[in-house]
Amino acid sequence: MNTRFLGATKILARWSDVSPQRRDGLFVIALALVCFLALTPGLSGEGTSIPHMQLIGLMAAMVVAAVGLNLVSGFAGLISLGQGAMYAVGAYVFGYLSLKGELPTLLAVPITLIVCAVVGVVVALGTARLRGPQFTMITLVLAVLVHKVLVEWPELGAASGYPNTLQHQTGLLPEATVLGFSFVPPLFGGEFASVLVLVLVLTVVALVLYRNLSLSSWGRSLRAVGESDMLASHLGVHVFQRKVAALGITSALGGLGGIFYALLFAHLQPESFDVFFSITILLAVILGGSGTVIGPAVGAVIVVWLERSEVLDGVTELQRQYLSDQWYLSTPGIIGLILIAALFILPRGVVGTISDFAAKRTRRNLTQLTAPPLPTEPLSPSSFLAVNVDEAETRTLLEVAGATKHFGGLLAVNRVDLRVGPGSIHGVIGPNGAGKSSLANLVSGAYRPDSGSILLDGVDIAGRRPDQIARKGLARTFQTPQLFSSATALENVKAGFADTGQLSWWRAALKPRAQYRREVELERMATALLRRVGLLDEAYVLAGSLAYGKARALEIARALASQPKVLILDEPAAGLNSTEVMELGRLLTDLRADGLGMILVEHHMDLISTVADEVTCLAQGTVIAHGTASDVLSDESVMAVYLGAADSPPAESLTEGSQG
Amino acid sequence: MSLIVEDVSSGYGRATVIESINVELAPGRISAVIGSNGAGKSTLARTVCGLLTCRSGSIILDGKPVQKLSAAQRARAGIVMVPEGRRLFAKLTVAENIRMGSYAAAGRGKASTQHVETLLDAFPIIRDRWSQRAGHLSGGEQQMVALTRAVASAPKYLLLDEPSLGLSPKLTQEVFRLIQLIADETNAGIFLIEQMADDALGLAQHANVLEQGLITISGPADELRTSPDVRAAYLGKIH
Amino acid sequence: MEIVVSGLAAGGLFALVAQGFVLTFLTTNTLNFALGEFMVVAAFLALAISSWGWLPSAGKIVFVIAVVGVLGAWTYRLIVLPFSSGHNDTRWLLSTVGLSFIIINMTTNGEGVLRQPLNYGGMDEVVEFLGVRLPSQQGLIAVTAVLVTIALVMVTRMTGLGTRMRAVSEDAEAASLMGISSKRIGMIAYGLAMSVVALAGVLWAAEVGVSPQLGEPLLVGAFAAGIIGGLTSLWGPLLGGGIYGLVTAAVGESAGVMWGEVSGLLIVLAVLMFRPEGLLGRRVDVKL
Amino acid sequence: MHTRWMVPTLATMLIASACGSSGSESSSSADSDATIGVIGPKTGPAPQFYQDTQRGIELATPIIEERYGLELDFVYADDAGSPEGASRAVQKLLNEDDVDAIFGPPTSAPALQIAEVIARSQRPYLLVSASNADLVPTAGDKNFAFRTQWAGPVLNDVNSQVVFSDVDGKKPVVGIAYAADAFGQAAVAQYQELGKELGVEVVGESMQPGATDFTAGAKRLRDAGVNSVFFNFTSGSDIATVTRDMKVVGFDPPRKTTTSNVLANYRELSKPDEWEGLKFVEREDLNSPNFRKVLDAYRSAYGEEPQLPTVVYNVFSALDAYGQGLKAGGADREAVRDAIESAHTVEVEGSTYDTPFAPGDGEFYDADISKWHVMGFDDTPEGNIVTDGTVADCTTRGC
Repeated sequence: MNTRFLGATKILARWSDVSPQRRDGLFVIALALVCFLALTPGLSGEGTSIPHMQLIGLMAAMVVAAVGLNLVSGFAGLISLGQGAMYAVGAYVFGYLSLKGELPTLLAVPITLIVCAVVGVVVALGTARLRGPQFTMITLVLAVLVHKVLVEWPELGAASGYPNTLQHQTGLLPEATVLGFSFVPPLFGGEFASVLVLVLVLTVVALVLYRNLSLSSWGRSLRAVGESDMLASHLGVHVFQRKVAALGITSALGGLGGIFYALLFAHLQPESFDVFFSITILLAVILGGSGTVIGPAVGAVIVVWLERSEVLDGVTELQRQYLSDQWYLSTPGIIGLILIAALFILPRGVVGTISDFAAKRTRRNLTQLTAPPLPTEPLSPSSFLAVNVDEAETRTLLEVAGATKHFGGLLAVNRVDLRVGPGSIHGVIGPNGAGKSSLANLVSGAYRPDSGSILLDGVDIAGRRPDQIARKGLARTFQTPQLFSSATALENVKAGFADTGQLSWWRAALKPRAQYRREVELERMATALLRRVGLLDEAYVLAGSLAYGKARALEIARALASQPKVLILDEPAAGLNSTEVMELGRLLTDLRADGLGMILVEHHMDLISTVADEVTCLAQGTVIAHGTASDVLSDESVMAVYLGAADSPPAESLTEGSQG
Repeated sequence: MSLIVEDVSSGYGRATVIESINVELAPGRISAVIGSNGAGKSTLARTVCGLLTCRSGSIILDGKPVQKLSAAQRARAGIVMVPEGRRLFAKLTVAENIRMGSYAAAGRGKASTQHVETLLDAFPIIRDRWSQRAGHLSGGEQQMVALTRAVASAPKYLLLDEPSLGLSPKLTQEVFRLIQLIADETNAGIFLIEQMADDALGLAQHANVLEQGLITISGPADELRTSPDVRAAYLGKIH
Repeated sequence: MEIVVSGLAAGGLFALVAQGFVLTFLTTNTLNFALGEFMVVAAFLALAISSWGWLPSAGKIVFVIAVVGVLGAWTYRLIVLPFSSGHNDTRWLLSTVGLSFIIINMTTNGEGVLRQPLNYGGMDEVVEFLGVRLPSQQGLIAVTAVLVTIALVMVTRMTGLGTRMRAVSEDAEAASLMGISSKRIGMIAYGLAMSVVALAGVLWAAEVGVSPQLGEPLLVGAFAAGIIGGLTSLWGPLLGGGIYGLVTAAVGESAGVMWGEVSGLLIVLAVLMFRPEGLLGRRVDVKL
Repeated sequence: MHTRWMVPTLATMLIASACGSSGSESSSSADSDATIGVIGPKTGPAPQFYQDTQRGIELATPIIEERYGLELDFVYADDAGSPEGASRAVQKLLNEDDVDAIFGPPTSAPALQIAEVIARSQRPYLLVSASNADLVPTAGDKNFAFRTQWAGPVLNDVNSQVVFSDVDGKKPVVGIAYAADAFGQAAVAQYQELGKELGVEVVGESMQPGATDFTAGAKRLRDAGVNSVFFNFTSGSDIATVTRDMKVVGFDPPRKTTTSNVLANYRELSKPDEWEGLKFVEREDLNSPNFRKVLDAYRSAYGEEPQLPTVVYNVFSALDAYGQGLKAGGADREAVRDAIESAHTVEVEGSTYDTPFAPGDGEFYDADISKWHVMGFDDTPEGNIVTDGTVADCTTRGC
């Protein structure tokens, strides 16, 4: 058994030894090779090869549409049933431009892509705030609308298709021409269907750009959005803008698929682009591995092959022979069955499942083999912490004054003052429902305060969005660690860097030299951070399989990656065993030494009293005690709210609603 | 006849919050589980009533192991919990909320209705709110309705998770009076899971102190009341 | 006047089908995208048993409703429940779409697409109502929609089952502490919902004939009715169906049938964008 | 528990892909004179066209083979009623099966997708069902397409003489209820042109094929004062929807005309009072002895009435024409084409048609439709077909 995987291990190992540039180079070469092999049967141009060429072409079209959809539905978690509609728009716009507009292909293609992107952006502006079913429904309705328009719009030939002899004196679109050389579609025997070359070249380009995009910080930001909008914005991502951009790119790629279709068949019938088609694209994504980088491409190839080849006809025949000649499933039904089956058996899709499997089998070897050249000298803290230690004492990093927040009738945070200096830890304690987390959320921007001011390094951040605040130098962890469980620890840390929120999509896609250097730097810094929190050996372990304590450490590492001035830790010790708590304490004191200011929301009194310089105790949203740990913990009123002695402070309680 | 929790471990996701907990409860008795929050009190409660699955160990209700049953099944079997924060159905009326409780009463309905009557007589305020939406009640009233709802389920054993949460001391006393009444009326055993140690210890006969997911102290309530260790459990040992 | 009456009458059908969406969304936060196909199943079942002379038409319809209801319950148990873990999990959407493919395809292969007349459950007279001519079947369906809605509201308000359903929809965990299994309630909700859909399917099939395409054209309208009215309100479908029926009828008559349908879709878009919870729905606020 | 039944299903599929049996039933044998490819919607929205084309072929082939001493092979391919299906099927027929002639596809969307491909393949292309007018160039020299069903131009004459003819002495207001598909849309465009020529007002109302509500459309026609309405649909069930809703809104114009597509799945879904006064015009008298012979053969072979009698009949004429061509031209497809074009007579079960085609004319039926027949249904629940007489009769003395 294991010997079989040794091979895989070696390959994986080698693969990750290769330098990024060469890795991407190899990827391109591999793609080109595959494409060439795919074309060979048709080089002769014999009529018998036409079905094959059409198959290849359709696969290419589905591949680009599917990888595009993956950005939104796989990474950002917005399930769209509208990709088929974008495909149709692309096909018709391109067809119209090249027949009616008589534009050369080199011009028609980019214009079409832009049109599709614009449509996508417009849709996004209206819908990106929606989540879950609502978003899906809207895309579904849009798909139905587009289909209706295509069936009825006379200018586009309506149901007679575009073009049709009746209106346009021809049933075929003009052949694509680039620089005077014209490309033949795979329709008539006797001639090599040269348009396939054009299609596959564009496919390779699209795939390379898509891959760069999804492996970059930009791609990470989409994954973050998929995890939760809140997490993403705390990582400095402007969620709305990101969703809009993503939908634009998705639509453009969908449109590219449509362009391929027009190039291949030179005639468009609205019936080809119904909702069923949209769903097959989604199926391709899920079957291949929604959220994996290359999975959707694989899924697309499989789905098209299933639909076009006679395999499913074979299945149908088998049913009719052995099950029932009347009640049986043919292609569409079997597709539906596969869809459900895939959800049950391959929840992560073909590629996702395989890679999980491989990762499990080869993790140990990987961590030894593929750890990149780690910085031998321990990276000096200040190189990734923004605070400059020597001038630290002089100023206040975070100053909360009179912060107040109501929920309905409930006063969650009541005129709270709080101050954090550089290189200091401010503990926040208090019984359940005292408003500790609410306070943390006010500071990090998750809630807007009703009143009061919050100054971060002198700048008022009260009421700003979390991503704005994050960029100003505030990072936080969450009560339950929010990690990308299917990504490695290293990837998780990388997601923490400011690039996630700031790298532009086109830079990510084109990936200039500088970007390679930046990636290397990120890798270096991420590794250093992992070492700092003691996770170096787990660098290539999937975050999902980390022990709880380590997961928390990882989240702290990710928070540090954004080079914060202030770090908010929300119950970091919860669920940790005593030794883990000790380690946590050590880490916090180290960070303090680096000049980092921290708010430590915690129940674990031992931890508080060991590390906190100042402690504030909240009850019913109000500050009831403030001072050094020992002062606060021996304060009568504090004891009262914890132990419930008779003379606890008058707490406003007859408010409606519950705080559960 | 007793509810036995036999070295139970449980937690969320990959986190183990409580480990090898052993507690026992006899009918008609009140046993307090105290400890600062984050110590794992709610986790214990949710594990016993079935909202969380036991990682290991067993829960034995009157001789029958129930750790495999779902929360709903356990409720019908007689393990009833009043969750943290009451969790009334805000859009349902007080009456409907209490009727909801009675669905779990299964065969034991008769007795429970009488008990409910007694509670309502003792705390007429609930009757006054009878047909109002539970969402419009104050915290204290909600807690009382929640307790009544639990009694309507004819519990053999009752788990109360932080009944004093968010209540003023005065109201807390009220609620605890109600709990006492329930203990006397229905011969149910009560796990009183509380942060307010002094109040809880005043009510309970027996108590356990939960610290970092472990039971560190266990004994008669009045002994624990005076013990310094209890204070340490809350505010740390370092003074 | 004529437009109003006929529009509302047409809306009645959509309202009835849309109840299938609302009932499941209320209790389980999921939708059955194979709704139209459950109409198809009901219609073919009705056709299959039309030869049972010993059973009066009413009996046959009840039988169909019961059987389809059971199918609905198990649909929830088998392909919805496993794919609706938590708020961000929308895989149920895909599994039910898959189911609809399977049903359409299997019925098409088995029975063909040609419409087959259903010889009971229908009335083919034309009635005058407020001086407007209506097919009595359409009127019947509209009335049924109203009655069913009232009945459902009564059930949820008055009966224990209803209280349970509302409780589960509000806080499934707390409900489980009252000994109520949200799984079973979910199955009941789906059963109920698909029964309503089955009723709509039989009544409509009696008017237009049985075919695998029976549900498809209605789905968009039903969708619209549910979304416009609000998927979290039992009264929603009536309002939504009414509005959708009116608008499509009015626009359809003044600008052409196709534009009628388009206008309906545009309303849905508008509602989804500016009031996703629908006109009568309550906002489901996002928690941290 | 679910995976338990999922796994076997997937397993079956894998097995299937292993043995990957073919989808289209081929019966090519070496010693046949010609292989004819037949494309049609075996599955999909309008299977009746596939079925009756196939059955017509089964009935006509032995006759034709015997008549011309030929042996014909047929390869059937399913286009599933979709453009993709068609473009896949036609490539298979043209390239893998290397067929000598092609039948169909009978429905518009697939036909439109591949019309150009077939036209350029230089093989006789036989159309046996009403498809929209200029779907394929049946005009122009050296066209390979031959249509034995009336289409566009002919339809215009039907209209000018029947639909557009005066209603009680005055120019009519013509209403067209048509399917929102290529067939309907193309037709309605022609009607509107013709309307301009004749100075007749034409109102068009579309309906999605398979839709179940036409009340709005019916009202619009009614309110436009239409008194001569024409139904242009591919399936009778759609016409049933239209006539039902016309009854609902109390719209009963003096003249209701349609095509023989009404015979498919209409009467099952309608009531006598809905088809009262409904007429359809066909070249053939469906009650004529030779047409009856075809129908009887069909009935005895398949134990039911054909959904599309005219399609069956047209297969006979198409095959006869092709048979002649093949006999003359042999393996040379171009020669076959020429022979078909210059065929003197085509015979169908006793009735003969002289010089059906000519250079530049691939249409079997000529434009003079005075000899065509007007038919309707009697008021029995079965709605038996009654022939009112030829168009000429009707225009002179009215029917």
